[in-house]
Formats: sequence, C-alpha cells, structure tokens
Amino acid sequence: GEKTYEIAMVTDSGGIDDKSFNQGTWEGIKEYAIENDKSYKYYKPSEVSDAAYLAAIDLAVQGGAKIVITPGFLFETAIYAAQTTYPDVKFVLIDGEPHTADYSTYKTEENTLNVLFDEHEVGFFAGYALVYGGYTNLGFFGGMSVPAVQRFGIGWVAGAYYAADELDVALTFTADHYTYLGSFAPTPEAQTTATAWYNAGVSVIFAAAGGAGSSAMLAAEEGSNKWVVGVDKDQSGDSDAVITSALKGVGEAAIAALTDYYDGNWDGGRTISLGAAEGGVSLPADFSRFGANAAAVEAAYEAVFAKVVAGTIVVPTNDKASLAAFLTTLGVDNAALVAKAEPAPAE
Amino acid sequence: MKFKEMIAKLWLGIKKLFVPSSYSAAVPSFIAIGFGILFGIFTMFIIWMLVITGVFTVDNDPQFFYGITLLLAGGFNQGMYSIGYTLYRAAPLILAGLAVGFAFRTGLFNIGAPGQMIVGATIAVYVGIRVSMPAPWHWMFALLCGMIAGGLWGFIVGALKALLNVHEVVASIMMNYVAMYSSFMFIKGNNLLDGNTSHTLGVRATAMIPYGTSAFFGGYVMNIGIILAIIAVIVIYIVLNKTTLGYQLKAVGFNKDASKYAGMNTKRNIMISMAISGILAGMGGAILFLVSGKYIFVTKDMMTAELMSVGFDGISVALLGLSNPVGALFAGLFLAYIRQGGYYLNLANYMAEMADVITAVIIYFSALSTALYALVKAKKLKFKSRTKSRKKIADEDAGGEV
Amino acid sequence: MNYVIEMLNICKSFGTLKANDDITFQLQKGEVHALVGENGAGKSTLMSILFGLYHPDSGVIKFQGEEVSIKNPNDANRLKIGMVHQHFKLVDVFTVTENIILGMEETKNGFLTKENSRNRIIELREQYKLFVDPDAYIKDITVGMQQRVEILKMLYRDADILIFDEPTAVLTPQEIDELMNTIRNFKNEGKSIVIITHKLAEVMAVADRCTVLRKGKCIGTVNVKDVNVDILAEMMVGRKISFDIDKKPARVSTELFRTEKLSLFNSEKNKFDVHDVSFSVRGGEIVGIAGIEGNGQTELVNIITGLKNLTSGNIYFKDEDITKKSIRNKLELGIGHIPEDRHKHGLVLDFNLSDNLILQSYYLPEFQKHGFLKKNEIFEHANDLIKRFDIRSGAGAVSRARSMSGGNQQKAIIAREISRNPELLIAVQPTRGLDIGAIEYIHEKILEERDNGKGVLLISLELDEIMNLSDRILVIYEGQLVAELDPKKTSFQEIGLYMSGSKKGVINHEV
Amino acid sequence: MTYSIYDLLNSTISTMIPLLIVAVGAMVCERSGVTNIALEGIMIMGAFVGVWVIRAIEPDTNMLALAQSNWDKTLLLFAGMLVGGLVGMLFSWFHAYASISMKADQTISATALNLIAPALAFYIARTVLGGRQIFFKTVFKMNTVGFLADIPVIGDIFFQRVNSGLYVGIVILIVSWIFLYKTKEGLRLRACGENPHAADSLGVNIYKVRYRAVLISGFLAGIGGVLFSVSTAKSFEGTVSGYGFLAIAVLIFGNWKPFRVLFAAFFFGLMMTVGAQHTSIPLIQDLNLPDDFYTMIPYLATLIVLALSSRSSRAPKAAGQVYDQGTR
Ligand SMILES: Nc1ncnc2c1ncn2[C@@H]1O[C@H](COP(=O)(O)OP(=O)(O)OP(=O)(O)O)[C@@H](O)[C@H]1O
Ligand SMILES: Nc1ncnc2c1ncn2[C@@H]1O[C@H](COP(=O)(O)OP(=O)(O)OP(=O)(O)O)[C@@H](O)[C@H]1O
Ligand SMILES: [Mg+2]
Ligand SMILES: [Mg+2]
Repeated sequence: GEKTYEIAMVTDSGGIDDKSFNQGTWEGIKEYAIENDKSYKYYKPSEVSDAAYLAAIDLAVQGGAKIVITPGFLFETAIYAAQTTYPDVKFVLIDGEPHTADYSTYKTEENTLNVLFDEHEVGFFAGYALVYGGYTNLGFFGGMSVPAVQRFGIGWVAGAYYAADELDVALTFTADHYTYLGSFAPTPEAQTTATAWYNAGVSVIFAAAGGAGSSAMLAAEEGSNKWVVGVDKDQSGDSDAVITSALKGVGEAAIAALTDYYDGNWDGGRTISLGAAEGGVSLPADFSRFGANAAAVEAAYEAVFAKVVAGTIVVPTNDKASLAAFLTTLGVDNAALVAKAEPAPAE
Repeated sequence: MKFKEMIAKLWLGIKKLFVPSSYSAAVPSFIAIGFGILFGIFTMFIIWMLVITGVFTVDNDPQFFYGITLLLAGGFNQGMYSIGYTLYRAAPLILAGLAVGFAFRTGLFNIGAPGQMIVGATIAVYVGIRVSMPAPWHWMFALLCGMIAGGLWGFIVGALKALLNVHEVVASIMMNYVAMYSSFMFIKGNNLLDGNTSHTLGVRATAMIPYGTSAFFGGYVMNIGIILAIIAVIVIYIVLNKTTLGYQLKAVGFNKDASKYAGMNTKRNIMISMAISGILAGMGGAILFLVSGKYIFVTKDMMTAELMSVGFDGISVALLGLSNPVGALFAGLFLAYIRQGGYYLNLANYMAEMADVITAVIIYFSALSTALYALVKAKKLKFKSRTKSRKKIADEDAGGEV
Repeated sequence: MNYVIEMLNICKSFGTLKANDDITFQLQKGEVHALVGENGAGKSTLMSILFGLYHPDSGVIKFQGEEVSIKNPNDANRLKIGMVHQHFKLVDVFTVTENIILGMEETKNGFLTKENSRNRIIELREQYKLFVDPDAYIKDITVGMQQRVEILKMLYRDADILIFDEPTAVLTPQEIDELMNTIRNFKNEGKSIVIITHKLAEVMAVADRCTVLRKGKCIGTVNVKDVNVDILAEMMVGRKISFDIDKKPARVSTELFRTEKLSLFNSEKNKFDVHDVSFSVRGGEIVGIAGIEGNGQTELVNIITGLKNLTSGNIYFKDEDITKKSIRNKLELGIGHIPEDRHKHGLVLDFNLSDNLILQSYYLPEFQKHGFLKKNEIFEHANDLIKRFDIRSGAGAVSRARSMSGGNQQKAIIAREISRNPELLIAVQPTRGLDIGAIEYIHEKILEERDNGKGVLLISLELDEIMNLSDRILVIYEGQLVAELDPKKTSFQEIGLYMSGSKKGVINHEV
Repeated sequence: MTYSIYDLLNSTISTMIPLLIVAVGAMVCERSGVTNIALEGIMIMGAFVGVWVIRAIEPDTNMLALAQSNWDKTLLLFAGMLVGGLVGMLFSWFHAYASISMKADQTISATALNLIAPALAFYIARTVLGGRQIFFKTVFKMNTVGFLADIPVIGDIFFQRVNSGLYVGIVILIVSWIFLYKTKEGLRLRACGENPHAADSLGVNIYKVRYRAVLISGFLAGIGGVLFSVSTAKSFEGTVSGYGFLAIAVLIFGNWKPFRVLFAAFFFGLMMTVGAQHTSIPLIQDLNLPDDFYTMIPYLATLIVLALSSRSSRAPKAAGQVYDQGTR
C-alpha cells in the first residue's frame, strides 16, 4: 500500500549524502520530523532537467507532501511552475529564487519561501581568522563557478586581506592559487593540484567544493602544517587537517521554515537572506586547531563578527567590482586574483 | 490495388522482422531479462527482510510488494504521462545503442559514443542559442550540426585507426575526455554560459525539437525524439541490410583482408563506419539537449552523469539489442522503461539505482544466455539425431528379419 | 595380433553430422599405417580422438590390450602418443625451443630453464636429421622447418606412436623423400606410425597397411602389398578415378601480362622477399610457378594483385602499365585471383554464400541500383553458380560460408572468379588440402579457362599440380626466378633441385 | 618552500602507481587471451571494500595521522589492499566464469560488471553505511623511509613523501615480468594468448590458465582501486574517475609488454601531473592556456603519442577470442 509523507525534499544532481547542502538540508528535515513526529521523505529526480524536477515535485505531492523543500538554484524554474500548479503546497527554495527559464519574470507566490545565504560573510570570517592565526599564504578551491561558491571565495579573499591590513602582515594570494575544479567529487587531479600548491608554499586552501575538498584534505595531511577550510558543515571530523569550516545553516533554515509552517506562522511570498546577523553563517565554536593562537583567533573572530553584524564592515558579494573596490580601500591591487574570483560573465 | 499489395508486403516484412528468425535470436535476451528482474526482486526482498528484522535501520522502511508493482509497471506507472516520459528518455538511449551497435556490426568497438554525444550536444546547443532561424528549420539545423560534429569526432577515431593503426578503444577513451574538456572550453569561449549558473543558456524555442501532442502525453516531456530515433533505426537497418554501403562496411568488419582482396577501400570504410556511428551518437546528444529546461553543465561530474553515462549506456543497449538496429530500438525502450520503474521505486523507499543493478544483471545474463541457449540447442539436436539413428537401426533390423 | 592401439566402434558426431560412425582402427606395433579418405571423411577427427582432443560419443580405446580413457593430450602423452596436426599448432612469436618444451618445461628453483631442453633438442635434431635452429622464431622459418618442429615436439616427448596428419601437403619432393626416410627410421626403431594423406603414392611408398574411411564410415583395412593405387582410390570415393588429365595442346595467343624487375624489400628482415622478377603470361597458356613455401610466392602474388605495395618494378597488362592501379582497377581490367588462403582472403566467412559470390562485383549495375542491392538478382546469380559449379552446402545460397566444407568453399571461390570472366586468372594453391575428387574437378575448370584462351598463372607447392597443368614452369627460390622449364622435358628431381637452391640458373627474360 | 622537479616526479609517481598496477593485471589477463574491460568495475568493488576495511580497523586516533609510524601505515595499507585485491578477484570471477566457462562474449560480461559495481557499491554503502562516502583517517604517505631518504636524488624521488604502494607497484611489475618470461606458467600463459590450440594440444589446460589470469587481474585491479582511493582523497565515494578505462589505454599504449606499460603509465602520470600542477611549472604556465586545456593535456598527449607510435602495435593474437576446442 502507499504511504504518504508530509515533508518532502527533492534533491538536485547530488544525493542526500553529498556532504553539502543536500545533506545539510536533509539532516535538518530529519531532525525536525523525528522530534515532531512528522513523516518525511526525499525524492530523486530521474535526470537533471526542469521537467524532471517538476516531475519529482509532482511525485512528492502525489505522495502526500504538504511542504516541499528543494535545495539548490537548479530548482528555480521548476518551482516557478510548481508554485502555481500546487497552490496548497508550500515550497522552500534554498539558494535560489523562482523565475522563468529565460529570466524574464521573477515571481514568488505566497506558498513559496526563498532562502539565500550570505556565503561571502562566512568566507570573510574564515579568511580573517586564518590570517589572524598566522597563515599568510592562501588558496581557494571552488567546486564550480556558481554564485554561492563565488561568494565564498570573494569573502575569503576580502577577509584575508582585511586581516593582513589590520595586522600589517604581507599576504600571499596569487591568482594561480584560485581555481574552480569543475567537480564536487574527489579526483586525482584535485589532489595533485593541492599537493603542488602546498609544495609551492600555500598553507591553507579553502575548499568550497563538496566532496572534492576531501582531495585537498589528503594533500594537506601529507604535508606538514598545511590546512584546509571546510565548507557548509563542520568538517573537522572528516580530517585532522580541517582547521575550521565555513558553516552555512541550511539545516537550521529548513528547521525554521518547517517550524513556522507547522506552528501556523508560514510567511511566504518572499526571499530571506541569512547572514551573520541572522545566524545563518558562522565559523564553528572550536578553534583548537589554531594551536597556540586559538584564543586570540577566537577573540578576533568574535570582534569582526560583531562588526559585520553591525554593518561596520560591508563584505563584498559576488561580483568582481565590489571585491576590487573593497581591496582598493585596503590599498591592495591584485587584479589577476579578482578576475579569477568571478570568471567570464555571460552575455 | 497496388496499395493493398504494398500493405501486404509491408506486413510480411514486419512479420519476417519479428517472428521466426529474429524471435529466436532474441530468446536469450528475454531469458536474461527474466533473470535480471528476478534478481532485482530478490535483492529488494533481501533488503526488505534485513530492514524488517532490524539488521539495518533506514529513514523510511521499504515496501516490498508495492515496490514490485512499481518496478514492473515501469513506464506505465503514471499512465500516458509516464509513457511519454519513457519514450522521451528512450530516444537518446536508442541512438547511443544504435551508434555502438552499428560500429559492432562493422567490426569496431566504439567506446567513444560518450564523447561523440558530448560534441553533438555542445554544437547543437551552440546553434540553438546563437543562430536565429524560423522554427522547423532551426531545430533541424541544430540537430544536423550536432550530427556532423559527432560524426567528425567518430571520424577522427576511425582515421587514427585506419591510417595510423591506433587501437580504437584507446583512441575513443582519450577522445571522450578531450571531448569533455573541449566542450567546456567551447562553451566558455563562446560565452554560452548562463551567467548565474555553471550551465549553458537554454536553447531558443525555435531550436527545441517539437514536443508532441500536449493533451495526449500530458504535454510536457514527450517530444518527437523517439520518432527521430525510430527513423534512424529504419535508416540504419536499410543501410546495413539493403545497400552496397552496408555490404561493404559489414564485409570490412567481418574480414578486412578479404575486403581488401575484393578491391574495397578498407581504410575509407573504417572511417565511414566510425563517422556514421559518431553521427548517430551526436544525434543522440543533440536530441537530449534540444529540449526546454535542459542545459549542459561545464563540470566534470555533471557532464559525466548527464552525457557520458548515456554514451556508455549505449554499449548496454547495443549488447542487449544484439547489435541489431531493431534490437537497439527495443533494448533502448526497455532500458528507459526499467529506469522509469526505478525512479518510481522512490515511492516505495527503494533507491532508483535498483534499475542499474537490474540492467547490469540482465546484461550479464544475456552474455551467459547466448551460451546457454546454444547449449540447449546443441543438446536438442544431438538428441534428435540420436533418436533418428536409433530409428534407422530399428528399421534396418526389421528389414533384416524379412 | 600385437596391437599397440585399438580403437573399437568409435562414434563421434558434431551436431547432426556423424564424423565417425562406428569406426574400428587397429595399429600394430612397429608398422606404418596409412589412413586415407576424402575430405571430411573423418580422418582428423578419429586421430584427434586418439590424441585426446575430442571425446568419442561411444566406443573403446585400448592401449596394449588394456582399455584406457584419453581425456586430454596429457593422457595421450602419457601413453607416448604424439601427433603432428594438419594445421600446425605452433606459437608464432615463440622460438623453436619454446614451442617444443611448452607443456613439458624444465624448471630450476621455480624458474624456467631452457638449457637442458635445448641440448636435448639438438641431440634429437642430429639423431633424426631434422635440421632446425632451436633459437629461431617460428614466424621466421619455413613451413618445412615448422613441420620438423612439430615432429621434434613428438620426439621430445618420447612418443612411440606417431600420428602424422597430412604431413606432405606443404613439402618439396626432396623434403617428402626425407620425411619418408625419417618415417622409415622411426619404424626401424620400433615406433608405430599413423599417416594421414591424400597422396596414394605415398601410401604405396611407405605404408604397411592402410585403412580407408568414407563419409565417417570405415570401408576397410588392407595390406598395402596387396593393392594398388586404383583400388585404393576406388575404396575412397566409391567410384573409379582417372588420374590422367585430358590435356589438349595449348593454343597460345599474344602476350597478356608481363612483369618487369618486380622487387619487394622487407625492411624487417632486411632482405628482398621478391627480387627482380620478370616473366610474362600469354593467352591460352598456363604458367606455373614452383617453389618451396616461403620463397616469395605469396609476396609476388600480393604485389601483382595490389595487396601489397612493391618496392620497384613494373607490371603490364595488355601493354598497359598497371603497376600503380588499385586492386579494384585491376579486377575490373580482367584479372581474377584465387587466393592462397581461402579463409583469410577468399571469403567473408560470416556472409552467406550469395553475398560471397558478389564480393568483387556488388557495386556493378548488375547487382545494385542507386546504392541499393538487388537482392533477387544476387540470389539468382548465386543459384546459377551453385548449379554450374556444383557447390554443395546445407542451405544453398543462404548458407553461411563458415558452415561449408573446405572443398565447397574453394569451389565457391573458383566459381566466383571464373564467372567474372577474367582474362588472366591467378590461381594460388587452388587445391590445397582438397581430396582427389575435388582436385580433379578444379583442375578441369582451370584447363577449361586456358582452352578458352585465357592466361593462367598457377602458383602451387604441389609439384604434381604444376607438372600436370602447366605449359611452362618457372621456379622461384629466395624471391628470384631461377629456372624456366618445359614440363615435358623436365623431371621432378630437376625441379626439386632448383626449388631447394641446389641448382641455380639465371634466366634472362627478354620479353 | 618552492616547487621542484622532485615534487613533479613525486606526484607523477603517486598518480601512476595505481594505473600501473591495474594495467599490469590487465596485461597478464590479455596475454592469456581474455580481454578485460571490466577493470573499472573491479577497481570500484575492490576500493569500496578495501577502504571500508581500512576504516574499520584503523586506530581512531585524533592525533594528526602523521604521528603513526611508517610500519603501522604500511600494515594497514597492506591489509586494505589485500582485502581489496581479494574482493576484486572474487568479482572478476564472474567475468572469468562467463567468458571462459560459458564462452560468452567478453565485452558483454565485462560491461555488465562495470555497470553493476558502482550501483552495488552505492546501494550497499547507502543501506549499510548510511551514506556513500567512507572517510578514513590514516595518511598513508610516509615522510621518509629510513636512511634511504638521505640518498641524493633517488632518495628525494623514491624514499620521501611516498606511500608503500609505490614499492608494491614496482614489485608487482618485476614479478609480472619474471612470471611472464621466466616461469613455465608464464610461457604457458603467453601461449594461451597467442595460440590456444597449440597450448591445448600440448596438454596445457587453457581454462585453468585463463581463469588464473583473470583472477590475477581482478586481484591487481582491486589493489589498484584501494591505492587509487588512498592517494586521491580522504574518502571513497563510489568512483575511480575512469582509471579502469585509462588502465586499458595504458596497456595498449604499452603494447602489452611490462616495461613499456611502465613507460606508458609514467608518461600518462607525468602528463596528468603537468596538467594538474601547471600553475607551479613556469614554462607551462606561461603558455597561459585555459584551465580546461591543461586538464586535457594527458588525454591529448597520449592520443598524439599513440598516433605516432601505434604502427607496430600488436595485441596478443587470441585476445578477445573465445576458446572452443571444437573450432579450428
Ligand atoms: N569441430 C567440428 N565441429 C563440427 N564439425 C566438425 C568439426 N570437426 C570436424 N567436423 C566435421 O567432421 C567431418 C570429419 O572431419 P575431419 O576433419 O575428420 O575430416 P578429414 O577426413 O580429416 O578431412 P580432410 O581430408 O579435409 O582433413 C567433416 O565433415 C567435418 O565437417
Ligand atoms: N566450429 C565448427 N562448427 C561447425 N561446423 C564446423 C566447425 N568447424 C568445421 N565445421 C565443419 O567442418 C567442415 C569443414 O571441414 P574441414 O575444415 O575439415 O574442411 P577442410 O576440407 O579440411 O578445409 P580446410 O582445408 O580449410 O581445413 C564443414 O562442413 C563444417 O560444417
Ligand atoms: Mg581439413
Ligand atoms: Mg583432416
């Protein structure tokens, strides 16, 4: 017989164990559902296409879904259609906003809630903390060049230079050590590249690349005093070389949306942006891997966190221009690096 | 009158195609399919038992019986809607299978279908985005360009083999990767990326291959890809079996030396063969992406998952279809059907990968069953001949008495 | 009677075909026993059973009076049975020594050692005068030498019962004589020998007794002293066979074909495979090229037909220079070619008979229109040839070539070539491995072509064939033509001397 | 710290070793007359279980993994490789059974294995482990190998920052060479791949020889899978990135001969490293090509080298052909 499931998640190309936002979202949903005794389930579309996403949403709705959570910007077009097809179902779109395929119309119905994150802020904290901890030769691995990942990278660069400026130390961050891997899975290429970077003197790589970060972790552990900054979740458990992680509260966001919905406080038809101020992004509380500097780094992080929340520091977002401007105010000129941060805009 | 004759002839042809000879050739495939599905059901049962007995705990318990019905109902689960979807998914599979099968028939192992699909898709999408043309011509042109690109990619492998003796398997494997990274460069170099994502822009509406009668198939996913695939099947069937070109290509495939002896240009034939195979794969790639809401991603993972894998599926389809064009048609449909069933397994809390396990088992058993079938056949014949000779001896004995 | 081997009531079927049907074969100690019969009579099958390659469906094998079961060649080796196979079973890329020791290798501390084995081989070589270089690679030595390797294989295994399956098909008269002597030596040492052959003269020369098979059945065993060739032939085929070819005098017309200083350099071996070969063929004559296998015949034909590119020289056909023409061009001009290897070049074994019969002409308007094959015409064409050339196969025009017997495969090729009506027919080994009935038929057809005014270039390793058919004989040795002889005025011995390089003439060809 | 030629060679070695081991296995297999395009699948199965076992038995230390002694790491890695190898062997048995005993088409059965391995690994991992990744803690690279590390040049390349897989790879290569050319089993195996009828008529058991060869290749592919995983990331994710197919390419590129295979693997590994480390190699970086082009280098370079060198390539004559006593 068929069972029904009230809370549904539809995954995008990755699975629920992608060590990234799919997994984070799923864990949030599970936590809420188990606590509140709700039925929950995920659906995997048959392929990556708007039609298949829509079909999977259909399936979820037929399976009894009252609220559908979809992590990833890939769902933007599908949700745009689904929100009108199923006015009685609630949609939570993480990392995106519904629009038509050609971007001509953006529309968020009452039954849809969009959740964005200020990844640049947590990237900034990470960069700041690392330089503060004495690491001044940095690199960046992005899984692919999409807005969320770009924001991580831009924040990382900005935070590092900001700290270097504050401490008045020289920072090494060449454009050669900033790359988009084009893969969220570990590959020999990623491992080899990371090894080469570490050999060339890089001491920390921020791996905003899902599972591919695992390749960087291996390279770091093989070196000495080499580190990786994890992403999305606290990855310190995955490797001893993960010095800290850029947390992104997808699970918390899912829980918040579910709580609102079940408590009758659904407030859709809008986009919320979760940054430092909202508790959407942060570094984990444990700074022990900074060794002797741990306390100092923690203190500095808390200070700069407050400044960002207060708006005293405005972290550049995902465009080259704002990063360039930010660096200029610090008296830094690293045009090559800036160009790498947000490659080739279309059209 | 004449029309009637034609119909009669056509009917006869169809009968000849499916009934006695093809049927018996397909028997091993049916045996294999039976085994594969049984194996799948068995696995599902085991998982169910393990969960029920508490050996494993999962988020949602699998529902065994419901799962079986979903699996078997495959592409029929959501009626017309899922039939349409199945046909839509089958088209590229059929074409990939046709590409690999065609090459097999001409003695070549085209493990390069993935790469040919990639370039076919990339070029078709390029034309679909950048060229402005009225509706029917635009998609046709895009499709054609994709086919040419795929053909060219296949041709390179053929030329390397024919002229420089490079083993087509290695060349194909390398060309797959070259295709992938070239495609990335091409897409980025031509600014085809959709700025906010890491995939291409959508193709223009005029470049989308027509999606079929909306009401009938629920209107969204069904497109004429399947019809194009069937046309390709027919064309390839005719080329292989009715034309001098097919005759030559097969001759070279079966026996290169004899073909050379008979005055055929074996090198050219190898190149043509690979080019045709590439054209088919390129067509598959183009059909896969000249679709609304479908984009090429410039990441290794996605390219592998979305395009490369379909090319590799082509090998399965070709093998299951016995390297026969009509076989590829049915094998492609079957694979899409079972995958669709796998997708619906979601509902019964089994993973969709079940379909892949089943497919793999089917392929394995189809390898075995050809042998099993031959064995059975041989045994039967032996038995027959023995009874015959026994009868003969008996007759002779009888004659002796008289 | 003292039998070393008795094979009693042996039956063996392949599918519906009864290859051996209740055959009884008894081998005495120290005798030479010939086994004869047409193609497909079941000779090789019977001996393969004795050697453990096939398993009989029923029947008993006794070794020195005791029933044994021979499940594989190892069992046969243990019983000291050795076999030289019709199709040599050698590994091309191995050395002679490696081929001989395979399966019986010596090791020291787990590693292969060849030294002792090599010495043993040299000993055997001296003892039996079977000269081969133990370190040469099989791919580099002649077929005659390969056969010696096969024989050495048996001797190395101390075989007492030696089976030879058509050992003389590929040898020169001198080599055949040597082999016969070797066989007699074996006999004198007390070894028992089975020899399968199509050449009845050899049976008469060397055998003590002879068993005749026909269509899987045993016709009988006779003492060779008590019979003659004609009786044996009749036992084999079931009818009288005439060994004399009815050959009319040649009516030679003008020159059809000429080669000038053809050469082919083999860069791998750093020598000429074909060196300065000049000769001509006129209409209405058969020019035979005699030679031991591996002396450039294959290469010569390959460069004439275009399968290989030549190094230098010119080829003229009806005074036109066709050196650079493509294979298809040459075929269209009127050159027919019965290839040496019917499986490699002659047929597409996975095509059916009708498709094989249009291998060179499928693209002609006769068989296609707008690129579409005319199935009906192709079928009719096949049926026509099947009738005219008496090609027998299970399913007629649609039988797969692979399923046809060697003789019928050869007939199909000959039918195809002759039906194309070529002016020059190049026939290479047209009757290799065929039985006397088939040979008779093919020889008739070749003579018919000549009598129709066509030129025939016949290349054969069988001296009989060359002598019986040719109007002129050229002898090739190490890639060069060393003699031109008139078959009426020469002898087997003389040709043999030229073939083996013992005698060397220079022929000046001013054509 | 600056990038040096040692870094380049070092990375090359860690890239090439899994490839080499798998290709050597494939070589043994094909030299016996059985083609094996199932390597990808076999690697995945081997890596999956091998890494799983490593995870299960490694000490769950929270210290930097580097603190473990070389000896511990080596033992652990060998345990993983052994299990991976055995699993690969077991898995390859299906290929052997189908293609040798059942005389099935070798492409078909191998394709089936390639299909089933990732699906199965995925399925089992999800159901049993609750996720498809298996993270492990140990870093297998050894910083220095005793006094050997101090030897100039050689020490830098072979005895520093390497994992014990390197030595395994080299040992396997040498053993395979000795096996093929210096033992009677090797002679028989090669005979089976060239002319099985000849071998058969001399009492060599073709089936046994081929079974053994397929199982050896399965064993080596399993080992290769484990080595690949431990030198690629800190986790196994159900994929070996197409290395099984690349190993076939290396085998063909290496012309089915041990030391040429070594060269081919080295060449490919070097190109791969050059492509991945281009930013550190001034000469190459100065070309300023798109990143994707650098990634493409190994494939393109191999293709070019093959085009220049394939004229004389020669596969074992009987490779890929079903052996049937009945046929001649
Ligand atoms: N492996 C096989 N499978 C099927 N049929 C076979 C096989 N081997 C032999 N035969 C058939 O058995 C019959 C006897 O074959 P065999 O090779 O013993 O003949 P033969 O007397 O040696 O002929 P030849 O003079 O041509 O060598 C032939 O008709 C052949 O078609
Ligand atoms: N593998 C096989 N399967 C079925 N039939 C076979 C097989 N091998 C041989 N035959 C049968 O063997 C016969 C051919 O016999 P055989 O090969 O002995 O001929 P031949 O005259 O000796 O030719 P050749 O000189 O090429 O050996 C055919 O009738 C064919 O049916
Ligand atoms: Mg024969
Ligand atoms: Mg015979």
